[in-house]
Amino acid sequence: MWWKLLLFFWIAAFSAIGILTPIAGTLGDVAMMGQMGSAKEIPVKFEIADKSTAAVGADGAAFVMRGIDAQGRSADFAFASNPSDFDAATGYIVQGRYDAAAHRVIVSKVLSTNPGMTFPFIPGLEERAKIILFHVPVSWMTVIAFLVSMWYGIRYLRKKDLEDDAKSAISAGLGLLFCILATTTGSVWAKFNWGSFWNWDPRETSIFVLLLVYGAYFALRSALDIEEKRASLSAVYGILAFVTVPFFIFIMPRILPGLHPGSADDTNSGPVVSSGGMNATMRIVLYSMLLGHIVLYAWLMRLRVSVTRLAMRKADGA
Amino acid sequence: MNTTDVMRSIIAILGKDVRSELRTRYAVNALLMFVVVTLSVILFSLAGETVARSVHAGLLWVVMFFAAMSGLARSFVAEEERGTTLTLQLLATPVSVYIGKLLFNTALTLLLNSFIVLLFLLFIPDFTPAQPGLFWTVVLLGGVAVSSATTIIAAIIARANTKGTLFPVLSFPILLPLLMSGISATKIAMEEQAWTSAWADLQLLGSYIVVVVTASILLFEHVWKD
Amino acid sequence: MYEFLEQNSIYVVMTIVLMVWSGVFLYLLRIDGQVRKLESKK
Amino acid sequence: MLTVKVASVAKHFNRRPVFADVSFEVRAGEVFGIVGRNGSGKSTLLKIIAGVLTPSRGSVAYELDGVAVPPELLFRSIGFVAPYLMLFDEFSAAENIRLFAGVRGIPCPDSAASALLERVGLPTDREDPVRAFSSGMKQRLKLAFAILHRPPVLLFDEPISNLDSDGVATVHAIIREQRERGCVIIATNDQSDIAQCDRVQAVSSGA
Repeated sequence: MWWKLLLFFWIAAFSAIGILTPIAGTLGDVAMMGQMGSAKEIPVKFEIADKSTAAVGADGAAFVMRGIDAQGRSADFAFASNPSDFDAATGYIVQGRYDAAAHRVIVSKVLSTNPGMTFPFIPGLEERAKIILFHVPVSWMTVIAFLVSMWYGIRYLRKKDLEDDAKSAISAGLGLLFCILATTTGSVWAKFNWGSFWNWDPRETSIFVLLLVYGAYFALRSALDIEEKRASLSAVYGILAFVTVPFFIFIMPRILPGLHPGSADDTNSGPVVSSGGMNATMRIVLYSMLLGHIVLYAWLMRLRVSVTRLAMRKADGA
Repeated sequence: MNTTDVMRSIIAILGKDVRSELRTRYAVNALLMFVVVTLSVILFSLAGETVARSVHAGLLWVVMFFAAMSGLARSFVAEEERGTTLTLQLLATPVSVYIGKLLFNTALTLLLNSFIVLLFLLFIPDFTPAQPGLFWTVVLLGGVAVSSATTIIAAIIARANTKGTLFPVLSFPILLPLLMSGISATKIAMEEQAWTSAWADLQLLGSYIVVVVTASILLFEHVWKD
Repeated sequence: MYEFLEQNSIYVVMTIVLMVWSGVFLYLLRIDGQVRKLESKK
Repeated sequence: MLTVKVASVAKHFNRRPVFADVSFEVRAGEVFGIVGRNGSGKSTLLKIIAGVLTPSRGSVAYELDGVAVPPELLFRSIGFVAPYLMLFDEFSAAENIRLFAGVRGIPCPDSAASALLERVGLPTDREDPVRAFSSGMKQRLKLAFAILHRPPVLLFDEPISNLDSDGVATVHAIIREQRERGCVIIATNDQSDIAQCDRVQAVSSGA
């Protein structure tokens, strides 16, 4: 029982951390935005380098302090007014933009004082980068559930135990659930990031194919009325789908150009998880979420298996 | 059981299917008519308009896919309907049956695909592949890939209740990787691009065939025997 | 609505989280229903 | 010498037992009968013995001179006749015979095919497809299908159905001859078939 509570708090806590942790860029990020000519202000995190030098700016700026970012680069930050909590502060997350001529960051708003953990700022993604913490675990579960389904399918073909077939079908059902969740969450996100709900990017195609495979798997199961036959034929189909679908999930998205990280024309990052856009904090939260989802999957699987087992026993006893 | 024995029974099963087809013309006549009908629908809808070559590649594959979907399930469904599945089980090993049927389906697909391409070349005026060599390679390799994947699915659905409707449902997701690379390679062949740009697609088609046939040989026994 | 969501993308993230959670919750409800049905058949 | 060992075989369909725990052993030279009412699973048991159906529990083993026959090669040691066994309708009788021989890899000159057709009492000169045959003639062709490769085991499911008295005599002659070569297992309810058997085992559903 205790682990179910732990699981609940684990996922809830990391979801909260994921949602509440602020996104903050470095001086490099804000300078890049400035160079691109964007008037957009971005959040920047820095530590105050030397409190004693902070003063009213010579050029009339209300308050200027020297700050060092996480990469050790330093610059002046020009505040619009004297921050009231300056005495207690060691650092800030501020919203601002880079003024190249004056070599300083013009601060429009103080977002937080003495910041703790932050997620990196990714141009064009910002807060939306946090989808990775929810969408990626669900997508992983889709594939893992499918793998488990195939594993039990193979076991059925070897041992002809109908319980293995039941497990295979249950795992496929869970996979379908996760697959639908991954598709819809991804699609909602795509609307706000890429501008449309569906773009037929290779990875979107691959998850669509996975949906079709699961659909076909259950269509086949419902078309077979003798249990033994249903078990072996659906196991064969599951295995067949698994040896062809990876062409999509792992090979095609990497050799074809696309929008997802890790596509062929994406030069700056590898596969999603090792992408350079994440810092240690984000990676820890992502892996914790993955772990939480795996345990959640195992729990749901166990629940369904015991329900099925009960139903079988009842049917046999009746 | 040595290889020559297996080869001999494969050839005998293939020969049986070919002679049966020649005698009854169940599949071939209907399929050729199907192709003619589909193509005429395309011609109606294109009437006088010029379409990009890449669209032609897509149209060609649509016709090839649906021709395969309507024709390739027959090999196993017919055995099941006539009740000769048991007879074949008692005559040969599952592997010989599978390979015999695979060869028959492949021959049928290649014949069908060549016929489709011929009609396209004759009746669609701007259907002119810039690289005929690559074009035919893709069409024939694609045909082999389609038949390799559909043969085992035909064997699966032959044992199910709703045979006809289930076939495209089960085939489509498994065929999609090959359809996509087939279409992309055909596009390259239609346009004046370098041969080498189709290399990744051709590799994908080749490895697809190897993977699917290997998996089918290993799994067929479980489909074939109750 | 669209513009609001686009400018406050944290809500987009929240929507996605909510969707994931409601999916899992519905699945749990289904299992719960199955268990109840089994128990009532005793 | 050949032995067929059926060890506590059970078969379920949708968790409902067709029959449970059938065990027997048939040795070369024997004719073994399986009797039981309609629906008792005689045909299912025969298919399991033929290796085309997997038992839910238990096993069937063939031993040839003390060496186990691998299950994938079982079809070479078995001749099977049953009402639900179908032949290739669109070919003539002789073509069917040549096809069987071809798939099995047995050389089959025209003379051998004619001899076999005569053996089961079919005309050797009919060119029309089997589709046009009467059910008795089809039954005779099934006999030819079973004995073509001279298998050590013959599995007969109601072998004399649709046959005239002449045909019944042919079946019984084949059974007698088979004693020299191996064994016969017959699933039947016909008294004249049972009279051919040395031993008889009853199967019944749920037993």
